[in-house]
Amino acid sequence: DPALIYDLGGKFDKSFNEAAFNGADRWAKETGGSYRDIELQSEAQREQALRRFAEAGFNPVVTTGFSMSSPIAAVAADYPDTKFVTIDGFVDPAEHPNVLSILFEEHTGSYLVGMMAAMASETGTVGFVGGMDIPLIRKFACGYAQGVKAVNPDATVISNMTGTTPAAWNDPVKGSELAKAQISQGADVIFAAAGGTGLGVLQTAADEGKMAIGVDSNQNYLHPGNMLTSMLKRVDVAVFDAMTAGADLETGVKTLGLAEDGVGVAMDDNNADLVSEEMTAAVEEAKAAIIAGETEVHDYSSDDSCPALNF
Amino acid sequence: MDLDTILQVLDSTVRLATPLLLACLAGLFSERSGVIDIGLEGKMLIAAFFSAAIAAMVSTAETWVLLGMDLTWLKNLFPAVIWGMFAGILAALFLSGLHGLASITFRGNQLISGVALNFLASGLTVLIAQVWFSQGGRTPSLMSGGRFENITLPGAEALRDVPVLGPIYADLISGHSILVYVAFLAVPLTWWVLFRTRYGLRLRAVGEAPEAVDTAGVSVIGLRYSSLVITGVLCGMAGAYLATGLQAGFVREMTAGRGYIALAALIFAKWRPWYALGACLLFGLLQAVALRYQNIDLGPFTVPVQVMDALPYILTVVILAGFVGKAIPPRAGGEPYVKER
Amino acid sequence: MTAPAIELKGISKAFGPVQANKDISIRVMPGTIHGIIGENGAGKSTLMSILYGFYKADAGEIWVNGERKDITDSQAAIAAGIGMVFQHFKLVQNFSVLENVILGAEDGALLKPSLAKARGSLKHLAEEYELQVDPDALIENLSVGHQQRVEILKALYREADILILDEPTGVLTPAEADHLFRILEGLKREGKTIILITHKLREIMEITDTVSVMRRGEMTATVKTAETSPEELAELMVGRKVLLRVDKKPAMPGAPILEVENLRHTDSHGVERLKGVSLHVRAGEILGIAGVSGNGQSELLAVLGGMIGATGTIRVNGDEIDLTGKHSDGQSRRARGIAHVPEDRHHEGLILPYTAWENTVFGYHRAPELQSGVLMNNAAIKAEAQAKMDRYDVRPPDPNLAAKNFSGGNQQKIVLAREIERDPDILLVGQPTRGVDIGAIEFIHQEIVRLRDQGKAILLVSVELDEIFSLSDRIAVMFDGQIMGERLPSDTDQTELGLLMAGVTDTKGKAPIEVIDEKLQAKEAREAAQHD
Amino acid sequence: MDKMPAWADAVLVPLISILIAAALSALVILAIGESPTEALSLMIDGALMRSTGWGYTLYYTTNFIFTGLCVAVAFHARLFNIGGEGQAMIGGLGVALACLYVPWPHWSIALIGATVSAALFGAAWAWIPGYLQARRGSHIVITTIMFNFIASAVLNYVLVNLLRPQGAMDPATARFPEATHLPTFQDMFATADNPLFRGSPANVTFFIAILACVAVWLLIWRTKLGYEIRAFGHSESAARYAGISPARTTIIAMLISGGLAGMMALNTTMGEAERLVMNATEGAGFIGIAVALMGRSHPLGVFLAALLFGFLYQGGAELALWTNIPRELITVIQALVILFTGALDNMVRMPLEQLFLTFGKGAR
Ligand SMILES: Nc1ncnc2c1ncn2[C@@H]1O[C@H](COP(=O)(O)OP(=O)(O)OP(=O)(O)O)[C@@H](O)[C@H]1O
Ligand SMILES: Nc1ncnc2c1ncn2[C@@H]1O[C@H](COP(=O)(O)OP(=O)(O)OP(=O)(O)O)[C@@H](O)[C@H]1O
Ligand SMILES: [Mg+2]
Ligand SMILES: [Mg+2]
Repeated sequence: DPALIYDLGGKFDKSFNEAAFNGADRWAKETGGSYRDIELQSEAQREQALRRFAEAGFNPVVTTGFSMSSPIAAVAADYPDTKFVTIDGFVDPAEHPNVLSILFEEHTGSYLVGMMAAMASETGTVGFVGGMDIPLIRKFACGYAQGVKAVNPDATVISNMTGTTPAAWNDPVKGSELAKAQISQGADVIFAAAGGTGLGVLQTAADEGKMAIGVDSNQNYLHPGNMLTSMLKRVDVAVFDAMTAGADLETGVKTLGLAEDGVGVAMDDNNADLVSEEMTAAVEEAKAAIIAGETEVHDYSSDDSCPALNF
Repeated sequence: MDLDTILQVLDSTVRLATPLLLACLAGLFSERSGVIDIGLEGKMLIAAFFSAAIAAMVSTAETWVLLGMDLTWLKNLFPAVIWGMFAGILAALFLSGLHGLASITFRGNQLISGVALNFLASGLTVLIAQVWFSQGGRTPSLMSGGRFENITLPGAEALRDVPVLGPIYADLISGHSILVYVAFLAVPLTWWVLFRTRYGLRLRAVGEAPEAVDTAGVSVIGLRYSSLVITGVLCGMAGAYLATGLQAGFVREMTAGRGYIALAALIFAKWRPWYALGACLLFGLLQAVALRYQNIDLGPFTVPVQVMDALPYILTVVILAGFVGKAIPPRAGGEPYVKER
Repeated sequence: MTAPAIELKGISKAFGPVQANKDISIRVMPGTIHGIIGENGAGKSTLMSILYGFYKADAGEIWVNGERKDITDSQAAIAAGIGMVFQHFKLVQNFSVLENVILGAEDGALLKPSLAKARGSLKHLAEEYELQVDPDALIENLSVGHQQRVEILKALYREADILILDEPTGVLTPAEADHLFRILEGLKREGKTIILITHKLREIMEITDTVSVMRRGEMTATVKTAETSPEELAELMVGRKVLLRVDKKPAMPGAPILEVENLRHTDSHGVERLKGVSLHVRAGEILGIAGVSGNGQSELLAVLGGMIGATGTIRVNGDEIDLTGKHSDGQSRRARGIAHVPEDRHHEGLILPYTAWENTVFGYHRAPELQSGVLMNNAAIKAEAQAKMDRYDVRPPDPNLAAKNFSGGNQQKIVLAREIERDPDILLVGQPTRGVDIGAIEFIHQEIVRLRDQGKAILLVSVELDEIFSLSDRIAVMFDGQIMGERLPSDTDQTELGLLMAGVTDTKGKAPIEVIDEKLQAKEAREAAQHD
Repeated sequence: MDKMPAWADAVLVPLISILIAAALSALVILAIGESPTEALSLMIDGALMRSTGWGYTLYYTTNFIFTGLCVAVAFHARLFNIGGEGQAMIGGLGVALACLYVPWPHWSIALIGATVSAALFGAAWAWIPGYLQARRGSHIVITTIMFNFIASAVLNYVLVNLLRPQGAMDPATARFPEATHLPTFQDMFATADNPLFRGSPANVTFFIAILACVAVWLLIWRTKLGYEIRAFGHSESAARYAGISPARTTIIAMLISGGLAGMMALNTTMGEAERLVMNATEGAGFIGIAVALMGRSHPLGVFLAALLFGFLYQGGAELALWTNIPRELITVIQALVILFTGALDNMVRMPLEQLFLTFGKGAR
């Protein structure tokens, strides 16, 4: 059986971990298989959970969150027969042949929603609300800003981080206030990449009749009519695929981008009215261009800087 | 800065100050009676959860049937959000009762009881949420009936065009949820109760010299418990405001340290109601400003976002260290009342 | 025959293992003043607190005016017409007099009418019983004597017919005490019943009609005052014959060892507590400082002992001492040969949870001879403690017992042993016998005199005029942070000292109490102004 | 005479309190539809019945010993240091700087260096609240709480902007060099045919924690400084009388307290993660309060209580692994333990005292 380890945010974070859960759940339903999962509570448990699952014979052991890569690198060699998957993390395949690293090109997905935001915006000002100020979130913000500028070079991107403590992921009240602040500064589309805090952002945007963009999972259903789209990060697909492959999982490094549909924009009934055909076309075009390598989206984490946004 | 921006910052200040103010007044009652309460955070949190949870349940329930009796009429007496608030208040009262049991009846350490209750609230809310809703320690998002609506005060729209005062009235004063007005009205009310009524006289006395109250034939224990009841009610409203006024549901740890800030505000306010209003508005303002101006560019260097984020805490420390002067707490605060050693 | 105003039957009360009252029965007839005397810790306060509903008796009945009452709390006692002035006042310090008076006896939920009504009756009561106080003054700005008036007013405002006063004169000057007794006589004339607790035999003889004696939780006798004598009462109190005087030879003073000039101290509220005190103590001499508590004696001791800072000069053996800097703490003073038996052994002289042996080095614990390497030499300290305890007859002689488990007298002996045995040049002693039983008092007085005869300089602060008289070679009187005058014991009497204690240097014309009141009111007003 | 023998107060009261907390926890487990007995056996099995389990239990225990001692030392001076969390965070910074920027020849020397650095950083962070309490009268409870928040902001800034290796996602430092890696229990005790403590994080820091217990015991009960700290804690006025400076004692007690909290970072940062991550402390600073209380601020008691909480943590992790019990259950259990051993202890003590009194009287 496979096992799944969620990162500290917990299983139901309405975005990243929840996507992993959804993937596993779908796998269980479709195949009738069963799996074990655990929500981590502390740093030291990372390694512990890996070992316990490996010892108990679970295979593959799928993990979410970049923080799992170090522990996996530490334990992988002890369990050569177990396959480990680190989603968002990177483990050197040369050293650890039994590890699959799955990375997402969040910046390209964010670029696309940025384009949509710029096109949907009437004021020429759009917002971004991040959770804790960490590089991953900056990567989202940077891709988003580039997308916005690509459509409208004069557009203003207001970017805010919620805070510096882990509480920043769970403070919807602050999220609301940030959204209100951005709206008052003219923003009419806001992209929230902030876990539980993001819920406050989406809520406020809906309350104020503005548009918001969800993250990770498809969050369009939360406020139909006010959700422009969601920046999908198909963690669910990654988990589903890994579990389906089972013990025969192919290891190495997989980067999931637009081409693999690893990231993308969510289109469904809930946002159909908000997305113009023109928008769809532009997004498709940009997507193709990125896949083809014609458009280059800068990745913040490659050099810790962003051409389109100041942090 | 133009008037609009100022108004928006102030508007945000009002919203952020409201839960602080309710909690701060809650702490004021408790500490004026001689019971130190660092469990404000926990009370708010548990109230936030139960108000959201019950509001969600009531708003989705079509009928209420209990032991075969149809109680739907009862449910329809109040909107879901009010039921939610009742539940939140009840939950906060439960923690208040525990605090009273520990610190009044069993003369335990009040600080420790507070710490324990904060832990308890943090664990219980998520645990129950998980068991009830299976959404990872979250309540379902509340629809309109489950939330406090913003109230537009009479004439707000009509007066909007009056220069300066119009926008102030329409944007800043009008357009908040009922609990904001309740919180602000609670300030003069608290003052009046404390300094103009028999109850207030006794309450202040019991925090200063419980033995004087006792020998005057008034029950120390009764007074202290009664103050904790008020504390519970106010914390309950603070929690309800967070989850069903500002937000549309509960998220784990959503109080995010506001109980502690309220406590700091209380000290800053020297345990006085009007000062409490000022202190909470100041802290609210600090947060509102910190949210809007994250990286302040000062030419040669930029103030990093972390500094703005920590600013309210730093300021609290600075204020406590320098500007409060001698904040003399109620003399009997923190000490259980023991007659026979 | 009329029923007794108060009748207690078989009252017993234990605090944990301490049996404070054992099967006590007593009758108090209406319209009389009934005294209760007994040594410290005899259980007087406990008994009265039970009558007032503050404590709950373990067994026994309370009858008021011939009716059995179930007094479960003070509310019930008040309803039964009982009022009590506690030994330690039960006032809210930062409330006004009026607020304190109405607390618990308000009329209705709003304060305004209550306050107005109380203001009226207070005025009335003040005129009727000579109980003047400013109704709007804050308690913390009032002198103790006035605070006591507030307590009496509180009881009268509640229309008490039976008034209990627990050691009311301990905090008063003799003139104030006389005034209080006049008030009590007045109340008695009105038909009120008064129970007066004291351990001063003189007062009992002066004012009471009947007197009950308590010893170790038991009621040993109740007699008519007219039919007894101080000696008999003292014997009943202690259980054996006692010497009421200290034997001592005339002093042979040497050179001044402690010299104090123009000492000033301002407390944290901004009130000046010492206003230029100058004095000196010579070798082989006891200088007694008399005064009502709260007039700066405590601060004088604290400054000399290094507990608080001050301005001015202090010289020890001619060398000046640092009053504010690095060397202004207790340990530096001890190094200079100043030992200090503090006024309050519970809050200053001892760490109550510490064992006796730990307490025997308190304040000297940094002395190099007590260390072995980086650690303290506990074995040596313990051995020395045992020796000291034997020498001072501390009971039980167990150095491992926590200080809180010793009786007041034995605790005081531990402190004395610690301070005397290190051979200081100067001994500061505050209230050496407060809360100490008569047996121990004799011992402590003898030790102090012995030290004097060894040529030490001794500064004694006491509120007990008897003690001041029997020990001092010279007497200085303090009032309001100043020395009002110095007298030789042979040249003065209690009345003169009593007036000096109230700041009155001459009393031509007016009755003493009026002059005192004026003085006190002026002082209160000054302090209220300094406050804030 | 005492009301109750000391042993009863030290042993019986906490024991009964724990039992009550346990009973209530069992009820909570029942209420969420799981079996308490099964949960308990899972916890015991996972935490105590295998060496790896012990490896984790002792790892957590190490953390709690440090934070428990931190709270305990401050308690002796009647200072309520809620800031252990922040002090440990900053202590972690000290460890990271020492490990990253000093070329240590051997882990043992690195350990000493890092210990000093951790203690200094933790102490420095505790110094400010201590100073403010001593000299400016600001309430130490409030300032230490504020300093927890501020520490988090400082650490975040340092990790995100200064110490994070280029391109890394984690707000964390680079891995510490090989020479600073501490031997784990596995390194120390496992043999080829007996793979003890495999993969568990317990490491030499545990022994430092034990040493710290002994040192604190000596400090508090055998030195003049400890004498002064306790005296000050019992009575400030008496301390003043004896020439013990309240300000100085406050500050020193806070320095020691903060230093101990800072040393906790040795275990998590140098011993386990081998790099500094954002939430290395994980609330251990707060658990320290409970540990100190239960341990009656005595090092031996702290050790035992830390062991109990270590067991709760590791057992809780096992629960999370093999059942569907949410992880917050452990928080609830902790809360109950703190509530009953810390705040409601008189609920047990009062009747017990009565019992001893009646019993004692009967015997006499
Ligand atoms: N609240 C209390 N708790 C425990 N023990 C007490 C309490 N009050 C008094 N005691 C003890 O009961 C005994 C009687 O004390 P009480 O105060 O009644 O004596 P007293 O005769 O009034 O003495 P004093 O002259 O010192 O006022 C003493 O041993 C005292 O220590
Ligand atoms: N001006 C002073 N007033 C009061 N005490 C003093 C004064 N100067 C010194 N002392 C105390 O007298 C004792 C002996 O003083 P001395 O200066 O010789 O000691 P020391 O060992 O040099 O101390 P330090 O290094 O602190 O100066 C010490 O205990 C000191 O604290
Ligand atoms: Mg008494
Ligand atoms: Mg020197």
